[in-house]
Amino acid sequence: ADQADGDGNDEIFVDALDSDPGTLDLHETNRVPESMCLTPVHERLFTIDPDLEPQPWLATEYETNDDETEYVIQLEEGVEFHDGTEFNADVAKWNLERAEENSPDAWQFGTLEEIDATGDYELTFHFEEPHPLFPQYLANVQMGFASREAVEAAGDDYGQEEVVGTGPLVFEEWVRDDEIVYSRNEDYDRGPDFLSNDGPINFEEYHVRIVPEPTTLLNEVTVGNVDGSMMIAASDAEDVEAHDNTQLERVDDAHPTFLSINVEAEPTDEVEVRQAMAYAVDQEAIVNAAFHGEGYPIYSLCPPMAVGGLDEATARETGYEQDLDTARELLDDAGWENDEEGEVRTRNGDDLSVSFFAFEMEPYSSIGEVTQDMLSQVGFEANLEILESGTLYDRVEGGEHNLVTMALSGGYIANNTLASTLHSQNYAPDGGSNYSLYQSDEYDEIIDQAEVEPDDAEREALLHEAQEHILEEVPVVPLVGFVKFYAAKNEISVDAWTDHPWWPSPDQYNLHAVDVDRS
Amino acid sequence: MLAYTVRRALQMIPVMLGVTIVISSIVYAAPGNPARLALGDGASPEAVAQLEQEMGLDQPAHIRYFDWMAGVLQGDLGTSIQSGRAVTTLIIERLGPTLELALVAMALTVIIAIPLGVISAVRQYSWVDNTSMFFAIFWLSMPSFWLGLILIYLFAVRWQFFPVSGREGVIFTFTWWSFILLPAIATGTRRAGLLTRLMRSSMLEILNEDYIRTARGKGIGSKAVIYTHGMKNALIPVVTLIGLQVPLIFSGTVIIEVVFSWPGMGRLLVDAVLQRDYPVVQGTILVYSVIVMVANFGVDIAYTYLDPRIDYS
Amino acid sequence: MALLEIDDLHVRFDTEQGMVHALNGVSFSVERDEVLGVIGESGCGKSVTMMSVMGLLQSPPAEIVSGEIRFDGTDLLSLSESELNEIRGNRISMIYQDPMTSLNPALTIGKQVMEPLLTHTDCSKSEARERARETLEDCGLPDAERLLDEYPHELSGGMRQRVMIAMALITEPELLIADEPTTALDVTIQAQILQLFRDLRTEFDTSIIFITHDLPVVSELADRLAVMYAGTVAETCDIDEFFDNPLHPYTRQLWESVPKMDAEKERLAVIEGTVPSFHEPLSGCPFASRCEQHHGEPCEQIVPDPRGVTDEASHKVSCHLYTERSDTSPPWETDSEDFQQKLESQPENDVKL
Amino acid sequence: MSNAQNLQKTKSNRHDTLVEIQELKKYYPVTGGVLNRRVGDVKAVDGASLDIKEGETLGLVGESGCGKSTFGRSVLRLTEPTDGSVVFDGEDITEASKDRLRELRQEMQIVFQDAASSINPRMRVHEVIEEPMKWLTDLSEEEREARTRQLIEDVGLSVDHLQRAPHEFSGGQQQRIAIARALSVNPRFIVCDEPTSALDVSVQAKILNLLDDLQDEYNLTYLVINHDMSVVKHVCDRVAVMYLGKIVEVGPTDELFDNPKHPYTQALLSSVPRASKEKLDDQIVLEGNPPSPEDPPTGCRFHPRCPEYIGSVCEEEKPELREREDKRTCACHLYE
Amino acid sequence: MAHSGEVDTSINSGDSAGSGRWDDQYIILRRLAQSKLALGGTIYVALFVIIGIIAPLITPHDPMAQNYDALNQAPSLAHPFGTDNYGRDVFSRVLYGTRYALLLGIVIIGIQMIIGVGLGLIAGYYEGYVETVIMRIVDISLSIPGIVLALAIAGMLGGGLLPLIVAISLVGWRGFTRIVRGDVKSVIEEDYIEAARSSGVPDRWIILKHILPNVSSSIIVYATLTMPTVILWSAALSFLGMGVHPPTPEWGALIADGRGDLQSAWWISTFPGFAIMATIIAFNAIGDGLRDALDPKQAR
Ligand SMILES: Nc1ncnc2c1ncn2[C@@H]1O[C@H](COP(=O)(O)OP(=O)(O)OP(=O)(O)O)[C@@H](O)[C@H]1O
Ligand SMILES: Nc1ncnc2c1ncn2[C@@H]1O[C@H](COP(=O)(O)OP(=O)(O)OP(=O)(O)O)[C@@H](O)[C@H]1O
Ligand SMILES: [Mg+2]
Ligand SMILES: [Mg+2]
Repeated sequence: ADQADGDGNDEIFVDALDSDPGTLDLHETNRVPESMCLTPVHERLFTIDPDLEPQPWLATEYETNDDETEYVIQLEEGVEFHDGTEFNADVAKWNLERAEENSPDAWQFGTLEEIDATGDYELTFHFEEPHPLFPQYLANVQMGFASREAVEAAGDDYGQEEVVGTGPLVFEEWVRDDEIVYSRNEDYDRGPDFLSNDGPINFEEYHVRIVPEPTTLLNEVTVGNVDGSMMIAASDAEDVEAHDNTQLERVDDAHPTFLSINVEAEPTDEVEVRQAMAYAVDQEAIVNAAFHGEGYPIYSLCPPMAVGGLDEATARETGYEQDLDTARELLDDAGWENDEEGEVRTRNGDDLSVSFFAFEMEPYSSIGEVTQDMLSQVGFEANLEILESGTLYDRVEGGEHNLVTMALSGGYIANNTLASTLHSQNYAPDGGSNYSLYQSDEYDEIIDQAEVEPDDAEREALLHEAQEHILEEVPVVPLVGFVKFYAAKNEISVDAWTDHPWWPSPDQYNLHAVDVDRS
Repeated sequence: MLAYTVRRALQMIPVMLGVTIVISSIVYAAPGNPARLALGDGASPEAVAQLEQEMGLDQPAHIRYFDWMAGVLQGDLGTSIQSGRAVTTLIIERLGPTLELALVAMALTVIIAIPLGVISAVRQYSWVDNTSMFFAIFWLSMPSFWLGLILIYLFAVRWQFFPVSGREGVIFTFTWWSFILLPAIATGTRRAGLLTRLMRSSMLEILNEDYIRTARGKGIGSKAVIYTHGMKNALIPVVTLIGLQVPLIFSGTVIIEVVFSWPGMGRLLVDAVLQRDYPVVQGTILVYSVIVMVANFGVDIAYTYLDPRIDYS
Repeated sequence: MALLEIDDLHVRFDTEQGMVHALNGVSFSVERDEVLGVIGESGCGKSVTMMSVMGLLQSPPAEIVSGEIRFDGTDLLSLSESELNEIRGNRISMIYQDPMTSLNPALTIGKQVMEPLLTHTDCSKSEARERARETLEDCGLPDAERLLDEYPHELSGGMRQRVMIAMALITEPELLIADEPTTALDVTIQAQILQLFRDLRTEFDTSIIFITHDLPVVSELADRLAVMYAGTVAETCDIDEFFDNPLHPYTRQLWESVPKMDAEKERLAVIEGTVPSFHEPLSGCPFASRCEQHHGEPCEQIVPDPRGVTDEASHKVSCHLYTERSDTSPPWETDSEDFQQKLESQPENDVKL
Repeated sequence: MSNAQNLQKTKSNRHDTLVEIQELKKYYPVTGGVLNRRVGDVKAVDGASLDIKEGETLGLVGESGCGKSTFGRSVLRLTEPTDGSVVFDGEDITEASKDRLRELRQEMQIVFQDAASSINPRMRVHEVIEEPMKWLTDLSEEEREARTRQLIEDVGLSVDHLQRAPHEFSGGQQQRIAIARALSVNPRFIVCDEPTSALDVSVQAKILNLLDDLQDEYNLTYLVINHDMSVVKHVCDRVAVMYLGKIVEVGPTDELFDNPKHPYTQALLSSVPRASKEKLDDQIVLEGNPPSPEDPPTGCRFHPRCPEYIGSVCEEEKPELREREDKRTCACHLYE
Repeated sequence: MAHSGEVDTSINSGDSAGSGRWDDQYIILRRLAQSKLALGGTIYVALFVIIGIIAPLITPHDPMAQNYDALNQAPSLAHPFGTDNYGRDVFSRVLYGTRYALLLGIVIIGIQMIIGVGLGLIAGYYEGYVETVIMRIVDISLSIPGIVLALAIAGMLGGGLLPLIVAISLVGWRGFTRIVRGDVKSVIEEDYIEAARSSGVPDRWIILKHILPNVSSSIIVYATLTMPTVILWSAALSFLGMGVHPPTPEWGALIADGRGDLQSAWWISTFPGFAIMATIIAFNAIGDGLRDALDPKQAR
């Protein structure tokens, strides 16, 4: 990969992923590896600026009616796909309809009634109910645009042999399990204003290597052929940082890990028991033990950086920090007693024992171990089972657990986080992701309302209310927020790539800021 | 001869059928819901049910098997649940690198092991013998993935003689060699250890045969005895031994492909197993089995040419 | 000078179970143009002796402790491997015990038969092939031309043995050692091979050592006999002497125990006891414990001279009965009838192991 | 005679036929072809008939591979005969049920050529000898033990040997153990399949003498298979000669040896070295090798090698084994 | 009667005196002891078994105890093999690993043996379609590369100790079947089987009493030589995340645990790696030694 050097214009930048994408059809997927491979190829109507506000991108401007049930969006003119076809309202409509039909993230269209191409470069969206977050959603790569002609011509091969967008990189080739090759779109000039470089990117080719084995990836990044990667394992971050050849940036991510507590199973159906658990947990210790220090404690499910997240001070105040005595008191009061610290508490001859599942991967298995320890200190007997994910989901859906380690990818938007983890619609035994089996009309109502609340401040208040509600009820115990790592060789200049963590997507580099200078 | 070849080929059919049944049974018996895994978190139960239906997961096992077999007979191994692509295509894309790796590993194994085994046997108890036996046992005992990690660490990270991982370059070019060498060594070393020992003992056995004594009694020099009388006979078991190595080498590539990011079938299989991508698991194992069967077939046929005692007519 | 002289050969094997003293002083000689039959029970050291001559003992475990093997005046034991290679397969050839395993299964008959010729002479391949064909025909193999290109497994046991013989004869050796060449064969085939040996004697003038454990077989062919017992040579004599006037008690008793075709059905004489352990070097006459003429101390404590106690060159025996150590004489020498009687009058309950 | 009177059975008179073998056949399938079908048979025994009289020793001679062992084993139904009948003491054992066969095994035993291989190396000598009694008789453990002690001494070993492992014994001694085992159930009929051919002459003599003694003591009938003519001559009352799966001549030992009728018997006898000063001069040396039993010659099986070949009749007609003029039984067209 | 007179009590000269099976075993042991490698292996394995049993008594630390004050410490007196990412004592974990190696080895090989030997005996003894069916199953199973099958089974079952045992057991029995059947075929040729039949011994007993003991030595040798494979496969599957789960101190899992730290904390995966190697070398040495000892023909 280390080819000719020079002025930086004919360089290759080699990125690395830890698993091969399944498809590069943007409307077929929402997994991280695929998204990472697609973001540089496809542009969207909006992007998120450093203040986390939506900014038009392939759109020029937009209007919405008062209750936010109708959007009229003007499109950029003169944009061409990599295959030379034109980007216009028809193509955009076709793409968005295709996304609504196929995408796993189609829910982001909310109650969309229809899309009208009201002009050559104008789209009108009609919703049944208010959809205030629509522009934010439109910033996701799944809402991007592919050349209709290319999609139709390639048929099933689209996303495998062919990927055609409008973005700064042009898809060239995909060698399975090996690498994906892109070339620079020389004509690109639509980078958002907040970027230092809004023209073509600084290198000639972009390669994404697939390196599944973490150790190998570490070696590749430090001394091998990979120039940079966001896939470095937490345990390797320090090594990268310490290595002479490499640099490492850390950025907090909104992506939370937490414990889901089954509110239906004994004894965790008692709120006191759940609260005692929350008091027993020491988030800092988990960060150290399970994340190699590469994470940050969270006290609400939605960390402060998420849209609608609760600020830390409030969260800590309303919520829980480790306080073993309070935990013990709570349990004592609830009738769960023991003679000595560390012993298992009993009530009417029943042990205070909970079944605790953890995923078989790091950091979850370690979270399990550490938490088990913490719970036992206040008199729980936590029967930890470390399970492979398929088995774990099966058993959790069967409600066999009291406690399970969980994480949520994304998590940037509080509404989503709060809905998917605790809304009764998502009740796990029915196949949803509410693994706390939490069913509260009150909570559901707040979330539903927040979803359609047009006013930003109002909405935020509702979201905060929801978070405080769950801090009281404790169907989950927030644990740790992940940290993103940007690792790169020293010869890569990456000055601005973390300035705006959501550009071009929360999971991606700011490739525009990358400069390769191997001289 | 031809009759034997045909018979031997026909014999593969029931075995092949058996293999498909074994593979399918394992796959169908496995717990976990691939539809769920494919859809990811937050998928609605309806969507899961629908996908299950699309994938035929709601059908009884034997129906699924017959459907699958019907496809297999037409070269269609089904569709990947995760990527939605044809399993046949997925495998074809990765077959090449796996074969490359296996063949190079095999070649290395044979090139190292056979001469070493012969020399060790001929100079039994000499320092050559002792040293090569020491190393044979040493290599034999090393987990290949661990060896792989160590090789990467030493030769790619520490001394940087070779690239760390991946596969690049056109076959047989310098670049290609630089990429394939470490994984091939990691795959082949254990096998080489084994083969050296097997070669040595089979050569020793031959050197103790009466006809070697006869040859020595003719007053032929000892080198000529070994090469004209020993080698031809030693080659016969060697073919078997090499044949026995084939499935082992292919087994070995699976884990090495993961360690070295080699874009082959092993990675496809490992990923598919973890993601419960049934059709891919079924297809990959089937292809591995076909390779093994074809290799064994080749060995049997080669045998008939090598060993005049075998008369298959 | 005799063609081959073996003088007081001692060989032992260092095995896991301890030392095996396989040869404890073997001495005999073969004259030019004579057939020497070597006979003895299984394990008495026949093959080891011949392997020593050929320099084919695997060492370790074998070790030639002492003794000399002189072939045409040169001591074979002092030769280097390459010097030995000049002789074996060329001037001395050997036919091995088992024709089934002694031919290389992977090489054609032709290649194997030609090999000694190509190694020891500088004749061309085609000449060698021609000679091989002739020799095979001489050995009674019709259709030799086709045979040259066949592999050993395609041949029957008798044919393979003929091939072995042809292979040994192709260089027209001065000495041919045949180690039980008929043991593995059927009577009718054995008869064919014996016939062949008789014919070959006239055609090739070569000395033959013919090893067997089958007395009747050797009596068909040999001029002289060497009787081996427990790693020693008990007696060496002309074949006629052997029948008329055997000296060693073992020889005599052996002869009595053989069922004979032309004798009446009768109870067979047996040799009591078993062969002594090979783990200890000899401390007396190896046959002492089983000997009917055993006469005390000298037999048990003094090893009879392996070169033979008598001065007579044509009839040597290794037994104290014929030395001054003996206070008795062998019964048959003084009174042969007496001995016969003694045999016949053996009480029945003695006829046990 | 202290031993096992309770096992004594009523013996029929000497010289009555004990075993009557008729047209016994044993074919082993040969497979081949693309589908590994049965493409032919090794006709190991192909219609052999023989009567064995109570109390006699009948020798069976023939070349290696001619079917002697197969014959012996088929007679005992140790291998299932393909065709033909074996009548033992009036009962057709080829028809016997499994249970009946087991009872019959008490009457018929076998001693093998290779003593070492006929004794399970993992068993003690006493277990070896006791085993048939355990399965074939109702003797109690004590009775079995007593009989074992008796037997071991009968065959010339000592009770000290009972606790030892087989590999501690010499070939001759192992053969004695095997004989003791065969005798343990007090059989009437024993097939001895080359009982001495793995042994040295001096040991062979002892075993032959032992068999002889035991015959008298236990009133045994022997079928002695052997390829060594001199041994057969020495121990047998009558001799049967087998060639390629068929009996070609049967007769009393002396008559057959003095005046063989069948050309094959003649050749066989003349091939045997005499162990005397006179060398064989009138030897009949047969040409060629015995043909394969897979594809035996037509007519008389011996005709391709026969020195007395008398024309197409030999090739076309199978000679019958029957009594000829001078009371001699042979199968040859010469005597038609 | 006549035979009572003289009895020959001498024992064949070639053989050493002594009594039977113990004598055999003595010879085998002596042969084993003579091969230094095999002796070393035996001593190692003996130690290994003892350590496995008494691990709790001799390990300086609780193998599962995390200590956040002593993360990734290099080998020292307190922690002879250093500590891992969670401050656990690598030495204790490696010692405890012997338990898992033993457990896996014994259980898996035990299961393989029960299935494999049973089928092998049946296939070898009964000809005809029983044999054909069994051997076809073996052929089929042999056509699927072992670890590929094991990986699929273990992975699809979700990983963990039990699936690992199931997977490797289901894959490995075929070796026993092949070996045993081959041996049975040759034992059956021996005349003592025929002799047993003519002694009226029922088939079942012939198999158990006459055949099994005579094929047992190759079973033992094969089992010993299978041990390395079982250890390697468990390690490999654990490494791929389809075997024993991380906190369990199984050697393969330990290597997997420390693989990312080869540069910064080499001791985490290096010591378990050496433990695997040493154990495999030991078992190979014993296996070879046993094979040579049990089969003098091979002893060269
Ligand atoms: N390689 C060896 N290791 C140990 N002992 C051996 C070896 N070869 C031969 N012997 C011993 O040497 C003695 C003589 O053996 P040899 O083969 O010469 O006997 P033989 O007379 O040829 O017997 P046979 O008639 O059975 O061929 C035997 O006691 C045998 O045990
Ligand atoms: N189990 C078997 N399967 C196939 N063929 C067999 C089998 N047993 C014997 N034969 C064949 O049957 C023929 C007769 O064999 P058998 O063992 O009865 O001969 P034999 O006269 O006892 O020979 P020997 O004197 O060598 O013991 C031979 O050609 C042999 O190859
Ligand atoms: Mg010999
Ligand atoms: Mg036989």
